[in-house]
This record gives sequence, structure tokens and C-alpha cells, in this order.
Amino acid sequence: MYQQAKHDRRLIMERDGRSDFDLPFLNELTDQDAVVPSGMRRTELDLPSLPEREVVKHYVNLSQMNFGVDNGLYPLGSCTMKFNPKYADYLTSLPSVNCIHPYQAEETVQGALQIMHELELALCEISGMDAVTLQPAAGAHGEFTGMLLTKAYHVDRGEDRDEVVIPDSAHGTNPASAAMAGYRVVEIPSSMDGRVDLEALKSAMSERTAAFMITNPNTLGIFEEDIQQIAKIVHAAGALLYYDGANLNAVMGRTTPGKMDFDIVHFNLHKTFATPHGGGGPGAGPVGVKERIEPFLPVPRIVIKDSKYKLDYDRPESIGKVRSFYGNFAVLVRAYAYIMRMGGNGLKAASDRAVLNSNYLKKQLMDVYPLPFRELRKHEFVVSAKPLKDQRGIRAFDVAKRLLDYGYHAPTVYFPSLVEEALMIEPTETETKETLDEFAAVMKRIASEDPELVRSAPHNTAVKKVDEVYAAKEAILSYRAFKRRGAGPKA
Amino acid sequence: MYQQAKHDRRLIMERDGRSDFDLPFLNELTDQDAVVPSGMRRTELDLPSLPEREVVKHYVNLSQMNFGVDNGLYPLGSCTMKFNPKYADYLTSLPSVNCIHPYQAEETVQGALQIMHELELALCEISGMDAVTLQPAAGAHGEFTGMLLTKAYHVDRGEDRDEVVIPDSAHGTNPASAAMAGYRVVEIPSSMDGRVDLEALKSAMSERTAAFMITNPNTLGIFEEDIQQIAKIVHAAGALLYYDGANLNAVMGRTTPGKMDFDIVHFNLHKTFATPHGGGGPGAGPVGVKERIEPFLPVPRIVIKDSKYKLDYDRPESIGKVRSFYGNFAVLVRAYAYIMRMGGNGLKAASDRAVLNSNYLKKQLMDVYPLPFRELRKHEFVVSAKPLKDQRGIRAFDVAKRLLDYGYHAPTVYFPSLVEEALMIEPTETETKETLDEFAAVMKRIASEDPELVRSAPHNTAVKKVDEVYAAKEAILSYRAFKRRGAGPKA
Amino acid sequence: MSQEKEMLAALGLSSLDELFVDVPEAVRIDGLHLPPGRSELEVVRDLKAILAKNLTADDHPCFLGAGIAHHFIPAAVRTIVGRSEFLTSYTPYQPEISQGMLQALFEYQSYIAELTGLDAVNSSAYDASTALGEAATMCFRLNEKRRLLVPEAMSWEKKSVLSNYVLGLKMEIVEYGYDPITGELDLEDLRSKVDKDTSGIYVEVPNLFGVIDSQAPFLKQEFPEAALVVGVDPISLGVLKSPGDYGADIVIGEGQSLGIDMNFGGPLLGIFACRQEHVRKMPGRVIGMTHDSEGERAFCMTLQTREQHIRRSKATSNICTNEALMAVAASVYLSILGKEGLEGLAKVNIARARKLMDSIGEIEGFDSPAFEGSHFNEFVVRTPTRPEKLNRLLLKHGIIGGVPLASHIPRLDHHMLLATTEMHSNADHDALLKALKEVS
Amino acid sequence: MSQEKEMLAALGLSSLDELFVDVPEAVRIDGLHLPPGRSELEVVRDLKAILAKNLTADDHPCFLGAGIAHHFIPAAVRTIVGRSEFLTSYTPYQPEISQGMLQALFEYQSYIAELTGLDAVNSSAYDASTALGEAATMCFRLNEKRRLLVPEAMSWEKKSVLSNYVLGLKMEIVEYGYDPITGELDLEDLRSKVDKDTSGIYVEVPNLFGVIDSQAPFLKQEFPEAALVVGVDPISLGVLKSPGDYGADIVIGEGQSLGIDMNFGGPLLGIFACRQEHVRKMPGRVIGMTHDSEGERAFCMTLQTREQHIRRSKATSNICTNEALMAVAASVYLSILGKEGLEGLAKVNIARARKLMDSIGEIEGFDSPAFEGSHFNEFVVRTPTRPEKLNRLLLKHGIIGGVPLASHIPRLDHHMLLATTEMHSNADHDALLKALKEVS
Ligand SMILES: Cc1ncc(COP(=O)(O)O)c(C=O)c1O
Ligand SMILES: Cc1ncc(COP(=O)(O)O)c(C=O)c1O
Repeated sequence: MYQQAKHDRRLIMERDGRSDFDLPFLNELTDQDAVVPSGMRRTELDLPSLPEREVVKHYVNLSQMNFGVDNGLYPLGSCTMKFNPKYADYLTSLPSVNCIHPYQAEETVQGALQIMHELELALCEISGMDAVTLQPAAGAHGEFTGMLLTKAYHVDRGEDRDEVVIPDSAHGTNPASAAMAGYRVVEIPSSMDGRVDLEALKSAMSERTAAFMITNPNTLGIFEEDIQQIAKIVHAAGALLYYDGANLNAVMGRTTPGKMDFDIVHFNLHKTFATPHGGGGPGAGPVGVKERIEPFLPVPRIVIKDSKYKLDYDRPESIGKVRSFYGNFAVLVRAYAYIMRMGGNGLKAASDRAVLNSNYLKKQLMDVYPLPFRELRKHEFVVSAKPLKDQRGIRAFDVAKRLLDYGYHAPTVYFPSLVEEALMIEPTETETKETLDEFAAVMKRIASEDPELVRSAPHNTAVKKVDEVYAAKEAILSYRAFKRRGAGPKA
Repeated sequence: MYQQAKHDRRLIMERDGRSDFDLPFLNELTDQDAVVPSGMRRTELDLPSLPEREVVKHYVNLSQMNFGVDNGLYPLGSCTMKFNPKYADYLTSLPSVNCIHPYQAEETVQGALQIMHELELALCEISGMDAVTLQPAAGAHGEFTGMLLTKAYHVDRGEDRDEVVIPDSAHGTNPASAAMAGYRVVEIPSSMDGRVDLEALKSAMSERTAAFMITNPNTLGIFEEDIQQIAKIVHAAGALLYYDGANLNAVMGRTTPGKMDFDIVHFNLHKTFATPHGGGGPGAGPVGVKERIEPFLPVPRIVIKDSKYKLDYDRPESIGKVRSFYGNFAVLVRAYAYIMRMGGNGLKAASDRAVLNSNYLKKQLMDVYPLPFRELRKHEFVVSAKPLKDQRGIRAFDVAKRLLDYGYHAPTVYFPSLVEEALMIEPTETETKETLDEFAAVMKRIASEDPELVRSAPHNTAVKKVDEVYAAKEAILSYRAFKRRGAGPKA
Repeated sequence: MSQEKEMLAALGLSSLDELFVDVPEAVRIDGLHLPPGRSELEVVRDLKAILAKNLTADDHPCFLGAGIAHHFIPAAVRTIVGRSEFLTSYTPYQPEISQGMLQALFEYQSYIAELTGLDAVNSSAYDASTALGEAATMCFRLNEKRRLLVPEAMSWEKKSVLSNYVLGLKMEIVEYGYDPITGELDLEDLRSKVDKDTSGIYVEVPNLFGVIDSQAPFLKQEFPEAALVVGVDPISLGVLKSPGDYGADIVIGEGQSLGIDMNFGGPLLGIFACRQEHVRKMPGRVIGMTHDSEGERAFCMTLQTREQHIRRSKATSNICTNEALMAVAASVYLSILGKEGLEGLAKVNIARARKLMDSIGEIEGFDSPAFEGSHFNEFVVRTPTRPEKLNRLLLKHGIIGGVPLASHIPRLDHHMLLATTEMHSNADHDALLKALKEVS
Repeated sequence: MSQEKEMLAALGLSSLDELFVDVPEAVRIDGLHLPPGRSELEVVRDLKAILAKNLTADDHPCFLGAGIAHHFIPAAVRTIVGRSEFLTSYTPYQPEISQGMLQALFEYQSYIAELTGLDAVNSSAYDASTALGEAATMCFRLNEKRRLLVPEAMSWEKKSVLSNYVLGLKMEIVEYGYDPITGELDLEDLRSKVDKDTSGIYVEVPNLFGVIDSQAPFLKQEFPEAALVVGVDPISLGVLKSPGDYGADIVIGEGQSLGIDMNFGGPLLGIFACRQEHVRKMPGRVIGMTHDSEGERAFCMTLQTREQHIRRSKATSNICTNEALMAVAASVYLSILGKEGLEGLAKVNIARARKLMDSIGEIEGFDSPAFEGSHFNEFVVRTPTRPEKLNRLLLKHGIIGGVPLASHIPRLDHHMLLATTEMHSNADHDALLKALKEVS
């Protein structure tokens, strides 16, 4: 049975040695060489000092206590943890990607600008939008950018709209991003069949409504069939329709947000386009818009002039910048390489297979983990551990933890909240039927295991069940804070 | 406590999927494009077909079931498992190292030739020899080359010598290499104090003796203090003195084989010069010789002519080649980078620290694991588990296996055979005092653990004790053979 | 039967199209008009060829700074951040199986805590500019005031990002000037602008001119009511007093100098630290120390009740995906350098900049450094020709010049910001000096 | 107190020198006369600058073969062989903690077994030439005879290595000729040289001329007494009959084409396979399948009683360190390609070579292919000018030409061996053709 590696877990600060790092000029330094205003001089610097050997050992061993896509199935719904191809890693190791400064003259970075420009065009095609900015650093950042664009758009039209409508099943970043841009968030409940409730939507819309934010397929993996009516209702109210692109993996080559009449869309390149998530980031959250919103996009825009790529800052209606420079370039290169490798046919095939895998897996699980709402799902689906909880006292949480013992990452749990004991499962297209069959078998097996064994899981991971309450109560966020307390958990 | 990762252990051949590999031209192929003589056409090819995702998962997980230097202390005596610096990995990732063909014209590989030439010079300085060939692929290959040189040297002098004398404590490759070159091997026993027995040596030497092969320090970590007499005895008999460089890590900057009057020496770049061992190889085993043996070195020799590096094949007395091309170039680049990084001072400091670490660790262990022979050791030492075996039934083998449970690689065991229940320990210079202290504490702790617990070790590794007898009896060396048998161990 | 056929059969379907019957005809498309897929070999070869059009700092001495600069990255850093288990994992939602990432991020937080002198650190913002934006809104959460003072001498990009981040709260951004002689902040001007509605004061050390502001340590005493936000280059903290020591409430900064590639400007690493007492008002993900059910030390994401997925529109920030891998890179980098290494690095940067600015100062027509304050690794030069033109000339010598300051402070249109680090050899400096002499 | 001082103190010593009192004064040296150590930054920068003097096949189309050639390596191969746990481990002496390497090597053996049609495979020899040397001595162990027949059309380097490997056993190497029309072996000549003392016959498929010898399948029938040793390019086995199927006793080959860099000729991968019944006579390390104490499948090094560390001077070989990591690379490579991928690769190589040889044949003055047999990915061209001169001219066009065949077969002094693989685009072929036209 699976067992995760377990290594010495002292902090790097709790180890002893002597650094063997060296730099040119270090030996030539004299006291006069590094003058600092006296009031600004540091007197204490309590950092460890270790030979590289110890540092490498420490982090290699730490890494073995971390689970990535490369270790196995990672069916974390909504997060689209597909395989991250290695040629993309290779490309970002090139100095022509990683060793260029954003303030270099345009003529010295034509390759970079070309790739960004072509990526913008490819994203336009994939999303059916008219223009794309690559600047946002992540999905939520894209949403925030979208909200700033929404604001700029309405202000430009002389309208003062201060509400954004969002379904209750939306990802938390949607309301948070809208609020950050100064909008009041109006949440509408989902319909009885897990989709947007058109009546609720209608009654929420008003002349105060700036935008309606949704994903399609939604977080249940259900395609919003009424999308045309939704678009009509939203547009009739003078609001914009915003597409959270986190679920774009379901529909590439089958439909586009543009075709569905969305006005603004963000992409998660670290989901749909296979760039690795790095244990939390970096990602990239480009934003696509319809033509009428294009003037407001962040500066600079990449343009072609005299057959050269240029950065155009002369955009009087632009919202300005949402982060320094031009976006997470190294991530953009990976995504572009992925799109080139897959091609139009490959992207469509990826979505098709993602949906097939999802529906196939759903089918295997349904008798033990009931599926609320309709059967046909897109790239992900949500099942419930409610019966299991009622009958055997095994909660969705317990199933998730027990899955870790079998060498799987857990699905997303308790989201969306409209499903009790929700397990949100997204296998992605990069998994084989064999993997899905084995996973389904384990899911079923867990349902009939000794409930105590399941509730006390995980057993095979580097640490046993983690006390999250203690962490929140004590809020020990650094070794410095730990030392200051004088006591706390020991390695 | 330490625990190694454990993953699904099916063979890659036992997995199911479909390859997503692609190549240019593949779609354009017609039947006429790939004509093969009909009698030579393959009809069956039973290989797996898996998407890259499955392949990466499989091997990443396999790797977690393997222990390398980067995971922890690897005190495998004689093998010098020191830290392998990462800048060397980087250098070998450059196309200017890995994407050049050995038959390129000299003018197109000046960089490669320069590095090889400068490495030869550095190895001359480190060993005190007059010329070095980089061609041999490993230590044993260097020994074989040395034996061929020995033969060429004597033949050139019109002498027909057919014996090589070797101490009983020598590494197995020494007699094997001598035998491969057609020599009869004469083994001499060690003296009572673990060194070369001068009397035995004298009586073994004759006009039939081609060479005497030794390491210094020897496999016990003891420096052969009588090295000057040894050299005299050997040379007086007209034989050559061969230095097995596996233990060179002990003496850099303190003495050289040249100074000790050795005639031929091989280096293990994968030991002394920090190149990684790759789970078994590649290594590199350059050979250094005194001037009078230089004419016999393998072709080509790197020479400088008109300020250009050239490959000189016009060496009428050369033994020819011991392998294709010029040696394990990528390994040579690593070793050269290491030598440059360390510098003369750094190499000496490395040897000094290796010897300090070894003596310090020996001192910590001696009361529980007695040290035969004298106390002062060089970079490694051999202790005995004899008392432990006699008193508690714990053999050296058991100690080795139990160490695995604590996240250490085991020392070399039962070698050299002149020490009963031998544990041959080489910490190397890249370990901190903290690591040595912790290791010593564990070694002592094992000595007082429940003998049954120790004898049944390891418990925390990916598999439990492996049945080596079954493996040798059944000799199942491939999946093909496994399938043919129709039965065998299942994953 | 192929996998796909088997799976379709299990679903009682005969084609993939049937999986999309819920997509209304009217919104369907017939595939994507993109080139067909190509092999890895071709894609890599073509992209390499395109990328080869870039000039890199790897083979052209590059004196650009203003936020990020070319620094040395030990190969071991790449080895670690390239490890599959780190690279291909998601945000550590399941702590039991993610201790590696969690501990590495806790160590990152610990390093930044030590450098900044503040106990609470988040596990990253996108970059310095968004960290500043988040700091601004946090100032509001601290004291419910809306006026924020920022230096005129600050990157225009940061100013632009900041104004977008405070838009929702309708905070007011007010600029204070700098001393034209020293390049430090103009204390008089600042005094005249701080009022009782002032939520926070932002100061950069070193600032846009590369100047280490000697007045920073006195700001908290002077303006105790306002939150003090300090922007740093973390490697400078190898020799500079920690902002926590002089009363900073929040410290932000660009962490790119900590072993992260320039990447044409991204991914970067937004540093964000604050006083422990403000921790529940802070934005972004944080990793906390705790224990497992057997009492062994463990780590997990914590204080999530501040975050978007729980608090939704009331969250302290919308941030979700951050720059975790860069934070790991920073941990590994700082671990390799160690105390002496970081100190040495900071000193080398100061010494090299001093040498270069003095040498340029000796060239006819150049005023260098243009400001008298102490410098870290950047400095301003008044140039005889317009910096844009100068850069074009330098490029002919194979040199990537400095940042024309006018792009940030329009009035300084004959000023160029030059950065130099441990990466520049004496030959690189000499090449720049020689080229500057030729053009002057 | 520093670590070193503490440790010295624990030993009752006061200086490092005291650790070397056992080194006689007369043989001591006073340090090494090498430049002092330098920082990683400097060393890497300098070595990169030196290496930059090399032209690479990465940016210059390269038509060199004769043993190794430029092939495509999926990035994933490097990801795996770069994993610390594989890269920095020793030979797996402790199987319990080394299952990863052991299984990967077992899989390598399994792949080679399937390709060669032989059940027993070792976990690598240094390269094809030493694998051949080991095969020769194994022939002797099989039948105690001393005469070995090898093709005249064979790399001179292999011949030289072989003669060194058989020196100890005093085996006799006899060359047999080739058919000047087809480029296949001259069966008549071979027949005339095989006698009752013949230990083994070595044949290469494809051979030095790139020709797939159609007579190979009949050799074992023809010469049942002699051991049949076949040399292969493993990727050709994607479409070619496995030598085991036509009676080979031993198969050797160069595994570089299986995802291994050219590396200026090293490290490479020596393939070595034999019939199961000969397994105890085989050289080199082998990994066997077994089980652990709980009955679970496990792997370990086995048949070690053949090896040097047990049998010492009676061992089947002296080999210890081998090319294990390259064997892992080959496993990963073959796993990624899969059945269809390997077949496709072999076909693409054949088709591309055919296209190129025919196109060259159309150029005035060139006779291409010079031999009529079927080719894999190499072929011989008779050139109007001497190949060395031709290569110099090609280099001016940025092209790395082919191998002048005279270096291997002196008589063929107007012949050049050209290799082409999946790496060459149509543009690469066109560039070569254009350049050849210009020089002809
Ligand atoms: C549906 C949905 N929307 C938005 C986001 C936010 O994206 P990011 O994490 O890239 O900021 C996510 C990802 O967590 C998501 O799943
Ligand atoms: C003392 C000694 N000599 C020779 C060798 C053989 O070297 P290699 O393994 O590189 O062939 C070794 C290594 O195993 C050794 O330890």
C-alpha cells in the first residue's frame, strides 16, 4: 500500500553547519566599500549558515513529503490538475526566457513580444473574444482586472453602477474580486436543478447592476443550457456578462464564451493550459474582452508596427496597470508551447476527453456516492457523501483524508455548498481509464471500510491528521514568532 | 522516524494506456517509405504504450523509492559518496556539452578539447604524474587500461612478465582487471597491522612480476607508511607500481602517487571529484602515468599545435583504444568544474576535512564498534561488529539493514575480509559535525536495540528484507523471462 | 477496443458529440481555427528559434534595474524548484500530504520575518506592486482612514497599480517629494501633507534612485498615528536595519533578488510582512505551525477565515493562486547564502555600485551619482545625451544600458538609473565606461 | 568554536597537520599548484565561455553518424534522469532502499530483452565497443575457442578496443569482407574463414555502411557451431526482426539512440544481451526479480558470483561502475515512445535516409547510395572531392558534414558516411543538397 516519505522535519533554521557560498569580489571588500548610513546599519542577522549539501538534502527530502500531479491522480475539482508537460519546463530554463529584463528596448525582445502576441491571438480564438491582456498574474487577479474594466466601461458610458450579481455556487474569488473593485455583491441562489435561476437572476438585475459573473460549465460541472437567455437578461439590464474561465477545460473547440455572448473572460493558464501550479503559484490569468471593452485594457498593449512588435502605452482610456511589467511571462511561454503542441484539434480532443473521463468516473461512483441533479456533466462533477455519513458516519472530509492513504490527492470537499457533503471531482483528460477504474474502486472500498479507520485517516502520510484549530488559534507564522513564544510543537 | 516512500510497484510493462508521442514526418509516411528486406521485418513488438503522463508518474514515484546522496548520509566506504554540486548538472545540460558529436572537426570543438586538456593538466598536478588519458569510462576500466599499459611497457623493453601482485585487501576489480589483461594474479596477505607485508611482498616479486597494485591509504583507511620501501622493492624487481586512485580523496594536497613513486594511477572522477554516480554509473576513470609510459597511452592524445587543440592519432607505440571516442566527456566537464570551483586550496581542504570527519566519527564509534589496528585513519575506517555479534547476535549485516530504517545508507560490509564483521565507513568531507554526531548516536543506539528488531530490519523502507537467494536461483532478468515462466512474484 | 470506445460504451453513448448535447446548437462551434498539433520536437525547435531573437542579460552586460535586476542564482535553487513534487502540486489544501511545501513556505515566512523584523509574513503576493496595493487596503483596515502618502520618487507602474487597488475603497493617494540634493525623502514636504486622516505612509529603502534613506528610522516617531509601510529590496536587508526595528507596520518588497529569474518581469515574488498584532487583517495565504494527532510538529494553511473562499466579498483580499514556488526559491536561495553570504552579497552590491558610479562621475559630461545619499546597487546619472539615445549607442557596443528615469519621473529627462550587482565583472564595468566615454 | 576545532579537540589534536603524521616527510607535498578556488558564478561563467567555442548539432545540421547520431530526446527523459534520487545514488548494493533504481534497471533489461529477443540482459556496458569486447571474451567462455570473425566494414575504434579486450585470452580476430555492390557481408569470404576453432561470428545490423544485412537471418543455420554475436542500433529494432529470432547468442549495441545525448562521445550506453542459458557466463551487473520477506515483489542485483568483487581474478568481467543512469534514460525514452512511437521512429529514420540518399544521388558527381542494400539511417556516398575537403566546404555553409569513411576503411577514400534522423527538417536536407551542389 502507498506510503508517503517521512524525513527529519526540523526547520532549516534548526540545523547547524557553515555556509560554503562564495561570490566574486567578496575577498576584496574593505570596510570603506560598503558604507551605510549609521542609523540604518543592521546589528543582528539571525539566519542559519549551512553548506549547500545540507540545504539540498533538506529541500529534496521536504519535496518527497509533498504530493504533486507527477505523483498521481489529483482530482481536485475546479483546479484542473492535468499533467504539466516537461518541454515547457525546458523552454523556461532558457536564458532567452528567464534572463531578459522587462525594460529592455523592444528591438532586443522581439522573440518575447512575438510569443506574447501570438498567445493573445490564440486565446482570442479559443475564447471567441476580440482582445486579450496577459498582464494578470492569476485567475483572481484576472477577475479583479475584469471588474476594473467593467467599471471603466460603465464610467465611460456615464453610468454609475455599483452592484455585481454572482450565483451562490461561485468560487470565493468572484465576490472577493468584485468587492475589491468597490462593488456591492448580490448573491443569487441556484435553481433546484443546480443551475442559474433565471427568475432570481431577473429580479437581481437593475440599473445598478454592473455585471453578472458566472462559470459555464458551473462548479457542479453542469452546462448552463440557458446561457443565451442569461446573456439576454444581463445585457437587457445594461450589465456585462463575466466568464470565470476556470472551467474552460470542458468546452474548448465545442463552444466559446464569445459565442455565448460573454463580454469579459479570464483564463487560468495554470489550469486549462497545463502550466504547473508550483504548490500555490505562479499562475497567469489573462483577460479577454469584446471589442467595445478593448480600449480600457491595461497598458502596454503589444502591437505590430513596421513589422516589429512594439509596446503601446498610448492608450488614453486604459485602466493603467494591475501589476508591474507584462504578466507572468515564463508561464505564458509554457501555455503557448502547450497550445502549439496540442493545436486546435488537440485542444478540442483534450476537452472531449476531459468530459468523457469525468462522466465515466461519475458513472462508476454514482451508486455509492449519489450524484445530485442531472447526469450529464462536463469536465467535473460533484457527488455527495451524505448517505455514507448518515449510514456509516463517514463524512466527505473523512473520505478525502482516507484517499490520501491510497496515494491519491483528495477531491475538493464541501464546495459548492449547495450539495451536502460535497466531493467535487475533476479527473482531467490526462488520466487513463485504468487510473479512473482504480480510483473508483478505492472510493467504493473506502465506503465499506471500518468507519473508525476512515475517520482517523490519513495513516500513510508524512504526518497524521493536522490540528488546524491550533494553527489558527496560535497563529505562529515564523520561526521568529515561534522562538519568541518560547514553546510550541517540536520537530 | 524516517520512512521511505512506497508506491505502486507494477512494471511499466504492466500498465495500460496509449502513447501520445509524436514525431515530424510520421503522418507523411507511406508504405514504400520504410522498406526493409522481407526476411528482416519484425512481426511482433510487445512494448507498452502509455501517455507521457503515466511514464513520468511511474518514474518519479520509482525515484522516491531510491536513496541518493541528496537524501542523506551515504557512508559507503571506498565509494566516496560526497555531495555532487548542482552547477555541474547545469553545465552538462548545455548543448555545448551534450550536443556535440565526437567526429566533429577539431576546429568546431575547441572548447571541449580545451577543457579536456586542462583537466589532464590538473590531474597531473593532483597526482604528481606526467601524463593523463581521459579515455577510460570507470575505475575498473582505468585499471584495465593500466594493465594494458603495463604490458605494452614491458613488451617494449623486451620483457615477458605475466604476473601481477595484489594484496588480499584489494578491491575485486584489481585482480579482475589484471586477469582480463592476461596476467596471473598473485595475492599477498596483509601484515598483522593491516598494511602491506613487506616480507610477503618481497617473496612474491620476481622477474615474472609485471606490477604491484595497491591503494594508499588502503581499504582500511590506513596510510601505507612504508610506501618508499614498497616502491623500492617493486622497482628493484623491474615491476611497475600501480596506484588504485579510489582513495585519492584522503591525500590531495598532502602527497601524490607521483611523489610516492607510483608509475601508473587511475582516478575515479565519480568519487574524488564529486561527479554523481547515477545509480551505478556513468563514471570516469582517467589514467595517469610517468613519462616513460606516456608513449603507450591510448589514442588520440590532445595536443596543442599552432595555438589550436588537436587530436593526435599518430602514436605508433600506443595501445590503441579502450573504448570509442575520448571518454565520458560529460563526466569530465563536471570534474573539471569541481576542480576549478575548489581550487588547489579547496581540494587540500577537502582531503583534510574528509580525514578529520573520518577520524572524528571513528572516535565516536570505537567503544561500541572496536577498531582493529592503529587509530589514525585517513578518509575512511573499518570497525567490527564482532563483539555485537558475539554478545547480542547482531551482525554487521543487521546493523547495515537497520541503519536504513533511520534514513542512512549503510556502510560497506564484510570488506575487506581481513576484518571480521567489517563495517567500512567513509563519511566524506561534505558532512557536518551535526550529521556525524547524529549518525554515531544511531549506530550506538542500534547496538542496544532489541536484537530481533535489528535482525528483521529494515522496516521503514519501500520493501522489507529482499530475498537475494531466490533472485540468484531463478535468474529472472526481464519481463519477457518473467512472462515466459508464467509465474513469479507479483507487484 | 480503444479506451475511449470502452468508456463511451459504459456510458451508453456512441460518440463524443453526445457528451455535448447540453450545449445549445446556437452557441456551438466547429472546432478551433488554430494550426494542428505538432510534435514536441517541432514546437520546441520553433519556439527556441523565436526566442533566439531576444538579447539576454546572460550574454550582454545589462544595467537595468528599477524593481528587478540581474542577480546570481545558485544552480541548486533551480534543482529544488524544479522538483516535480513542488512544481506540480496545487496550493496545499491537504496538509497531511503537503508538508513539504508547507514547511518550505513556513521557512520562507521565517526568513522574511527575520529580514524585515516583523513576525507575520504571508506566503507571497504577485509582485511588489500588488503587495503595495494590498498594503494600502490593509492600512484602511487598520485605521479606517483613506489618505495614503507615497513618494513621488517611485516607479510609475507601482503608482498605477496602487491606484487601481485603492479604487474600490476610494482611498486618496498623495505624493510627497524628494530632496533634489540627497535623493532622500523631503521631510518638510511629507510633514506638510500628513494630516489626521492619513492612513499610511509608504517609503522605499532603497528608493527608486537607489538611495538608502537615512530618515526612514525616524518616520514612525514623527508620524505615530499613521501606519508605516516600508518597501524593501530584501538583499539590502543583509546590511540594513530591519524596518520592524524602526516601527514599520507593514513591509512589502520585490523578492526577485532572492534567487528568482528576471523572466521578462514575471513570475516575481511579492513580499508582504506585518506586525503580529495585525495578523488577522492581513491579506494572502499564510502557513502556520501546528501539530498532528500524534503531537508531532506539522504545518498547515491558517487564518483562512480572512480569505475569499470563506469570507467571500468580505475577505481581506481576493488572492488565491500566489507565487508560492518563488517563495520556495527564495527559501532555498537564502539557505544557501546563509548569514555571511547575504551580508557579503549586500556589501558587494554596495561596493560595486559605488565603484561604478564614481567611475562614471569621472567621465566628462556625466554627473554621477546625481544624488548624494548612500546607495545600494542602483544610482542615478545625469547624462549629456538623452538616455534613450545613449541606450541605443550602448546597444551597439553590446551593452544593455539603464532605465531612462523620465519614464517614471518625467521631469528627470536627462537622468538614467543604472543598476549593478554581483553579476558584473570588472570587464563589464570597463566596457560600459569605455562605451560611455566614446559617446560623451 | 568552529566545527573543525571542536572535532580536532575531541581527537586531542590541535591541527589538521597532525592527521597526516603517518605520511612520511619525504613524500609530502606542500599543497597543489592549481589556481585558488573560485565562486560558482565565476566558474560557470568561464566554462560557459570556453564551451561556447564548440559548434553544436543543436544549431548546425549535423550528418555525422558511425556509432552515435543526433536524435530527439523528449524533455521528460531529462526530468527523470535528473532526479536527485537516481542521479546521486550509488550502485544499488542495499536493495531495500534502492528499489527505484533496481526496478528502473529491470525495466531497461526488459525493454532490451524484448527488442533483441533474448531473455538475459545486463544493466549496461560502457559503450558498444566494450560490449563487443566483453562479448568476445564471453564467446571464449561459451566454447573455449579463440577465433573470432568480424566484419572488415566496422569502425576502426571498435576493432582497436576489441583487440585490447581479447589480448588477455590471446584470441585471434579475423576480418571477413563485404560485397562491394550491396554493402552486405561477403558470405563466400566468411565461409572460407570459419573453421572448427571459430568461437564466434560478429555481424552488425545495420552495418557501418548503414546497410541492413539481409543475410543476417541465415548465419546461425549456416554456422551453428559458432556463437552468433549481433551488433544493433536499438531503434532499428522497432521494425527489424529481433536477433534472438534468428539465433543470436549475444546481442550488443550502442544505446545512445535511446534518449541519450551525444555528449562528445560519452557517456554512452553499451547494450549487452544473451540467451538465458548463457546467463551465468555473462559479464556485468544484472538485476533480478525476487520478493521481500513479506512476499511482495522486489528487485536486487543478482548472479554476483560471476562478478569481480566475489570471483576476483576469475570474474566474467572486471566491470563495476557501468552506465546505469543511461539505462534509466533508455527505459524512460522507450516508455514514452511506446510501441507505435518506436516503430514510427524507425520508419521515419529509414524514410528520411532514403529521401536524402536519393536526392544526393541526383547531384552531378555524387554516387549515392554507394551500396545497393537496404539502409537504416546512414548511407555511403561516393564524393567527387575528398570528404575532408567537402566537410570544410560544408562547414562554411554552417553544415556539419559526414564521416570520411577512409578513417575506418582506408581504401574508401572518396567515400563519406552520412547519417540523417528525425532531427533533420526538410530545410536541413535542402541546405545540405544546396551546399553539395555548389561544391560539385
Ligand atoms: C472557479 C474558479 N474561479 C477562480 C479561481 C481563482 O483563480 P486563481 O487561483 O488563479 O487566482 C479558481 C481557482 O482557484 C477557480 O476554481
Ligand atoms: C578501491 C576501489 N578500486 C576500484 C574501484 C572500481 O572503480 P569503478 O567502480 O569506477 O569501476 C572501486 C569502486 O568501486 C574501489 O572502491
